[in-house]
Amino acid sequence: MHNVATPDEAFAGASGRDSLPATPTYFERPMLKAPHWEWNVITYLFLGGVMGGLGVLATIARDDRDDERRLRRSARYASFALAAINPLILISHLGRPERFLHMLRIVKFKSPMSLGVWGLILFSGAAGANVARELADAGVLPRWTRHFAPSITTPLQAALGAFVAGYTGVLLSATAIPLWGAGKTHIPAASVCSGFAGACALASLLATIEGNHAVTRKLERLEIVAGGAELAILLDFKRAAGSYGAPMFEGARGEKLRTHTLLAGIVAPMALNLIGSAIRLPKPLDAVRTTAASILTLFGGYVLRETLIEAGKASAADPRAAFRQPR
Amino acid sequence: MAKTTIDLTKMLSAGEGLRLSERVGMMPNLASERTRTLKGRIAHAKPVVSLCPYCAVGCSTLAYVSDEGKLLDVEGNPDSPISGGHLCPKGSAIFGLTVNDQRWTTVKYRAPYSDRYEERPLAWALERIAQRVKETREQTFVKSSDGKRVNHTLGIASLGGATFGVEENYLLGKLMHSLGVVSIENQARI
Amino acid sequence: MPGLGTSFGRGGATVWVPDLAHADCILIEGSNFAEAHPVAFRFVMQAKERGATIIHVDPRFTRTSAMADVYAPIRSGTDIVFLGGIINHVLANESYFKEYVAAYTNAAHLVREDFVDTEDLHGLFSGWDEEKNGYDVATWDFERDEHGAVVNDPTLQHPRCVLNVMRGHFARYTPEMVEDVCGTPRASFLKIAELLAKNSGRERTTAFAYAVGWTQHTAGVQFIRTAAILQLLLGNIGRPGGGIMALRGHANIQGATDIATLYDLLPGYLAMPSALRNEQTLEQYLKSTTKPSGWWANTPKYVVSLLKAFYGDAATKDNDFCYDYLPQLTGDHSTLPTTMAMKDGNVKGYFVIGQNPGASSQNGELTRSAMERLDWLVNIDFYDNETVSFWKREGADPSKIATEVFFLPAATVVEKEGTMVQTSRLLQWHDKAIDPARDSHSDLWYFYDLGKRLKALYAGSNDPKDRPILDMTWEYDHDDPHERAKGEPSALRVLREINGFYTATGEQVKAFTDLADDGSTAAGGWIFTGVCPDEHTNHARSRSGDDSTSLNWGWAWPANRRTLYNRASADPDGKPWSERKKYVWWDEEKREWTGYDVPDFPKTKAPATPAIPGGKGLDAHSGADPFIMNVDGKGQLFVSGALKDGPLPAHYEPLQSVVRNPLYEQQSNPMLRQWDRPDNAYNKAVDAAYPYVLTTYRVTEMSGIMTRYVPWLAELQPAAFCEINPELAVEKGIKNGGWVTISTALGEMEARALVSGRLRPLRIAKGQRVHQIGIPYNYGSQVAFARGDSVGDLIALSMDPNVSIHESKSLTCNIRAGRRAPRHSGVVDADVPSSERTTMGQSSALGPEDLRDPAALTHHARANDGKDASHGMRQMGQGDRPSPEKGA
Amino acid sequence: MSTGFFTDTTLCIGCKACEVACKQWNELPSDGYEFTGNSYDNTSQLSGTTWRHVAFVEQMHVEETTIDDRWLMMSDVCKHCTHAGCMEACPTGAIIRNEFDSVFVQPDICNGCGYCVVSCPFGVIDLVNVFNAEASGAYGLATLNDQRLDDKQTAVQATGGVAGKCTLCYDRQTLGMTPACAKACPTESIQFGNLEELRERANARVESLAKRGIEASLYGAGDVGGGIGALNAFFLLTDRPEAYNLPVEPVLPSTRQPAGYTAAALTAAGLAIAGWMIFRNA
Repeated sequence: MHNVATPDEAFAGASGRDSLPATPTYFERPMLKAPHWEWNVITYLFLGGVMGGLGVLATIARDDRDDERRLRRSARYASFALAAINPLILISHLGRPERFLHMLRIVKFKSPMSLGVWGLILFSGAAGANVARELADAGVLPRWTRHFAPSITTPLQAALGAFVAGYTGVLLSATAIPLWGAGKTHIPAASVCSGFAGACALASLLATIEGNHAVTRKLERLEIVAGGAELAILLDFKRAAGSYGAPMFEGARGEKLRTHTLLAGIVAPMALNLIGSAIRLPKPLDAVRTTAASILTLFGGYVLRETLIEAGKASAADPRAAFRQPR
Repeated sequence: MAKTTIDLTKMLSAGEGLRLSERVGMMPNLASERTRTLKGRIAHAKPVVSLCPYCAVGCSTLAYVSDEGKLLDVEGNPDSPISGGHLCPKGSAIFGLTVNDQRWTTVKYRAPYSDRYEERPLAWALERIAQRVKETREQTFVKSSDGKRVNHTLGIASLGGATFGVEENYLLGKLMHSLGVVSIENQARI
Repeated sequence: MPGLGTSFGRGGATVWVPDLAHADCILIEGSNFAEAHPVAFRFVMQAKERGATIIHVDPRFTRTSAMADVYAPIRSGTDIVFLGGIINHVLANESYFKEYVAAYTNAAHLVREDFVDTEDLHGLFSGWDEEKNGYDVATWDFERDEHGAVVNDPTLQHPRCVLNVMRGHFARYTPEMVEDVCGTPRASFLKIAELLAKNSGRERTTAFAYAVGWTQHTAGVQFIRTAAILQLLLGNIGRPGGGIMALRGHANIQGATDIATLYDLLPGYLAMPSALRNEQTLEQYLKSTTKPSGWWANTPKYVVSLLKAFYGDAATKDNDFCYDYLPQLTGDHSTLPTTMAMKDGNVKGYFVIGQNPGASSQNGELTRSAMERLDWLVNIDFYDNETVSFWKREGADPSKIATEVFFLPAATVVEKEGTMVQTSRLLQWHDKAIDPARDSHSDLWYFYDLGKRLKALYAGSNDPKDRPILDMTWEYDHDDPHERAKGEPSALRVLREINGFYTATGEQVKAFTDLADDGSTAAGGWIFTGVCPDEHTNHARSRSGDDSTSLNWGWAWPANRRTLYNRASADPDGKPWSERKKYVWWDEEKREWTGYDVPDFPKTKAPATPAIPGGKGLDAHSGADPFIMNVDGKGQLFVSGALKDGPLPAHYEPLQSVVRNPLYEQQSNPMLRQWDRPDNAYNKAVDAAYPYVLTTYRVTEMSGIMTRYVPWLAELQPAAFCEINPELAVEKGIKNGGWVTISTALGEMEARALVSGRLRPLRIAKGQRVHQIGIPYNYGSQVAFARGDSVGDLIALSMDPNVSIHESKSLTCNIRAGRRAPRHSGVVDADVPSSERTTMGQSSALGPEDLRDPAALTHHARANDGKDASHGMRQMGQGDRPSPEKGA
Repeated sequence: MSTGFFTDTTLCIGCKACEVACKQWNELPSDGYEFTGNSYDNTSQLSGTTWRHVAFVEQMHVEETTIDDRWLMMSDVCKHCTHAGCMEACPTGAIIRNEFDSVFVQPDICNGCGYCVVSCPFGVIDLVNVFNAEASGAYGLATLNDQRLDDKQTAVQATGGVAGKCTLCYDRQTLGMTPACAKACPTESIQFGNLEELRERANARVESLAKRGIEASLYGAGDVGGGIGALNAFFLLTDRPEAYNLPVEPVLPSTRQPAGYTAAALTAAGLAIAGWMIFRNA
């Protein structure tokens, strides 16, 4: 095609475009359709991760330690609450309540959305059963109701929780959006980490409110691990994604990722948490520190999802990335 | 509204439910009632042979009409040796030309010096037009000019004819010539 | 159509559209075939798939060019040079079809000795009268013997035989000249010339296709003449896969010419009586219009039958069949002069039917402001449009416009029945599918109703001037009770009247050969006689097509012939020129013409039949004269006297051109007609202020008001745009997609820029770089989903001398980035008393869309616009013959 | 029977009859009236309400020769993939494969989640969200609002929209009719029929074009790779796929699921173990 003035070239002078694109594309038109997802889906994904992480925490926590006992209870309540809220957020995205029911017509193993919804429902069931158990233990419900929640629901909630947290990543990575596809292992793994960290943060926050300071140390250590893993995964994602990663890691969005997600959402709470485990601060100050760390982590979790979605939209608009889609 | 939830209950009800196992898995093929009974809207419509009104190639069209006399669809007539059932974009849009909420389907009248149109009854407008034609003709009719019989009026002109039919041209011409109008023109010159 | 009509005999495309598939080569020039006629273009594609070479010559690289095997750019308006160059090439290389030319054309006729060619008169032919500003065409004739018969030289050796006169005339049209004038690279031109010659002859045929890209020029008829000459030389007329395809623009353009609503024509190409000729009585008129030999010897039969169809029993032999009921012409009453007359206050009432001159006419502002001077305007259409709403256009002040405006809602094609004539002269009937929406009615209904009302208004009048209205037969009630109840007339009854009937019995006439001049037959349009040959038959409704000539699909005038002059598809002896190109031939056993088509020749006239010198009608032709309409039965290479601007085509620059005519001293067509007045200002030729060529066209997705409201079409081409090449865009700082303003002496328009390499700058003589700018002619700025300024607002009115067609295809302009200034139109004529203006106008405040610029409210400039200007029209001389050549 | 489209771009004259015929039959509104300046392409893309889209690619030489100037045109459409990303992604079962082997969106089932939109490797399917009173005014003939359609309620669903794309005129096929676009196409650039026959015809076409010196290739007549398989709507192209805005290496998104689930599971397991250890060692 030498000597051929492509539309780009022919127009370059006329439109005052500064540099010619490397590969001629179709008028720089996007080849792919961008996601129609806004705050509600971002929130749905974020809360799904937190909710799932809480389910795991509730299982890790032991009955015979008071602090962990209380953690388990608050984690169960919180994850059940989120499991109740999340479908409402999804419905707000779908437009009408009965549309959610269409999701229940089938189970489709190849659709992360389908599996995720069923996972969410089963998780809600397990969470509900476990909440019932807590309520029975607390005497709110008659004690015999405890029998309706078999002991299997505890590990089940953990397993489903892990799934729910992970599926929010697969939901993105198993799409045609080049950026997301390039993160086919990173995004699910990072989602799980973010979910765990978020769960730890939320649990710490609740524990701080409750005055259950003993457990916050444990949670914070786990949060450090999850945050560290997330950081490592995201950095590796940047490396592995190469040019597909540009919409996420470069430019203004990359800057936001670095300052908001990585620095404010991961590094800062990690540092706060490390301070917490290294130095014993006065109680009120420590509560502030924990609260700050938790809020930053949760903020980081939301911003990660937001960045992923927004960068996904930008990635969809890049025809060059879409011409050769990541395997 | 209820219709959207019916599918779920139907799926779980007897018969449907039995085959649930087939439908759960990798690639379920769950056709709804609407899908199973889907038929093009012209299944029982009457095709009427018409013509494309745009360019002069003369593509034959089929206008599908429902029992109630409503236009459902206009598409190419495959029997035509000229068009073979094909149509260009304009021809494919004849339906949109005809059924269009922008179309003016009533008389619009603008009085002298007015800044707006008014709706007027058709019969009123036609009678007024006839009177105005007569009035102008009376004012401007010339029987002879330079000693020659001319029997014409230059006070009335008509433009149009290439977008309507042969018979319409003929009647317009016959009427205008009988009125003595000579400036009878159409798109053919334009 | 004089271009085709004077050459071959009939003003219609010679080609049956599907037959294009059988061409070996197709030259598309003056037409954007694929875009303007996409469905017919499938036959071009079929030909291409069968191995034919498709050639497109056009100022722009269009969707047609994209499909062509060979594309050559050309400077708009120089087609005579391009085609003349091919004629010169063919003559110089002796590659014309010699047997065909010798037998079927007037190549052997000797031209009068006193005829002087443009070669010797700097671009003028002999007979130019500077004072009269016109030609005396006497010298443009053939040498005749003492009996008036034309002198021939069958050896083609005589220097004054037509062939040799042509050799001299076209000698100047060399490949170098083509490159210098047209900007077409020499290699491309030579390739095309060779392709045409190679694909013509006994075994192969080449077809030409053109459209308004040739007609809308001040020398448009001569463009077509050049093509006709070339096709005659190549022997492609009347043969399968050959001919000249005139692509008409609108559904019934052909029908509106056949059953004419054109000022100078009566139905069937009969001339409108004119006071400029001596046609006061029927006898005088027939004498003036009847030809001694050829088919037009039958004129009296058709005229009398027409009068009987119009005036029925009132038309008798004693009263000249009411001949004096017909009005007489006193000038050019075609649309452009009428617009000028309207502007000058001489037209009071205007019917505009299915037409939007407010957006589609040239000099749009003149057209729209002319309507301000009307007493009343009746518009029949589907949608609001720039014509009916002229009084609220940008800058206009409705409170000062006295025109009473009526909009009558029209029925669309599916809401009515009737016949349309397509581009191959094929009559096709369409049935009615649904009732018209609400108050909408067919145009037929409106005309019928108006006729009835006027008859009632004039009832009892004794004034002779009212007799035509009272005596006009007007009985078309529908047979269907449902339709009759709504007052719908029967289109079939009208078509039957056009077909003709015996006045005594009411029986349908079967063929135009049965028509008589004694009042025993009535026929509203003799060329259609045969379409309804009996009470039960309507051939226009025949719907049985086939892969060949589809003689049972619709009905083509004349006499259902598909390819015209098809006698020429056989050699003089009546045998096919070749097996491959067999079409119509003489069956010696049955002693008749036979073939795949209805022979365009007397069925039993043997090839060997000699011509009878001085014979009447077709007796004057031999059995080997295929062009039966012509006086001599031959194709006319040299046209004697019938055209106003020359017997042979000569290149003149467009009226508004960027260069001096490189061929002759004569810059533009000496016979072109123009109005030099302030409201119709022209760009001067070679004016540095207007250095670019401007050409106009339409796009596939749009027609006009019939598409601009259809969302499906409007989204495809939503705005007026302007195509310019990247080089010019860079020079002018124009951004693709941005706004540009294009200007001429007449005014400005704005459009969106479409920067494209498809508009290649041309290099012409002395290395001059010519930029061509293209603007589609589909938009109007007032209404609809797709809109934008109309390019018509840039085009001053000028006309071709033969058919009064405007020049819209080759103009000059300037261009700049950015949007235009608001318009201050709405100039009001002084006839309305100012007191009345204020009182009538007080209550009506202007809408926001009426004025873009509040300053316009106080702007009363250009009052009496053009009123005092001299009429200024040059060349208003009247034609002495009907001129059924049409554009669009 | 498997049916499909063979779109031969060498026959396309860019008239856009396919776009209009499709909208007419399927009663789709316009997508707005935006002048793009991108050659003659003002609809720009396939959308939820534009199911055929004609791409225009101008390749004009800068120098004076015109010999190799090209203006490529291609009518794009849903590919009806053998393994369709949209259908796999659809959580409601709204997207099904019908008896003609085409991928069909059931508008009465679709809940507008939009997951199919991001799961199409060709960027075809999109949400339709102009079906409300306000939009119909802006966009003109929103015929799904037309009272003549008894199922408009289900078709329109809600203001949230439903996914829309080519149905391969399922409702016409049930009547034995050719899809609207293929029927309208004046030059038969769009050919509809039995897939096997279409593929044979397409291969023959490539050979015959090669004999004329025209280099052409088929896109989607065979496996396009990435796990998608062959396309039921395939194309004959005379330039690289990217020139027409087609992906040269499309990937079926679901092929990434195993890796994703595995990574998620391993991470979750790792963190759970870490948590377990942290809780126990504290």
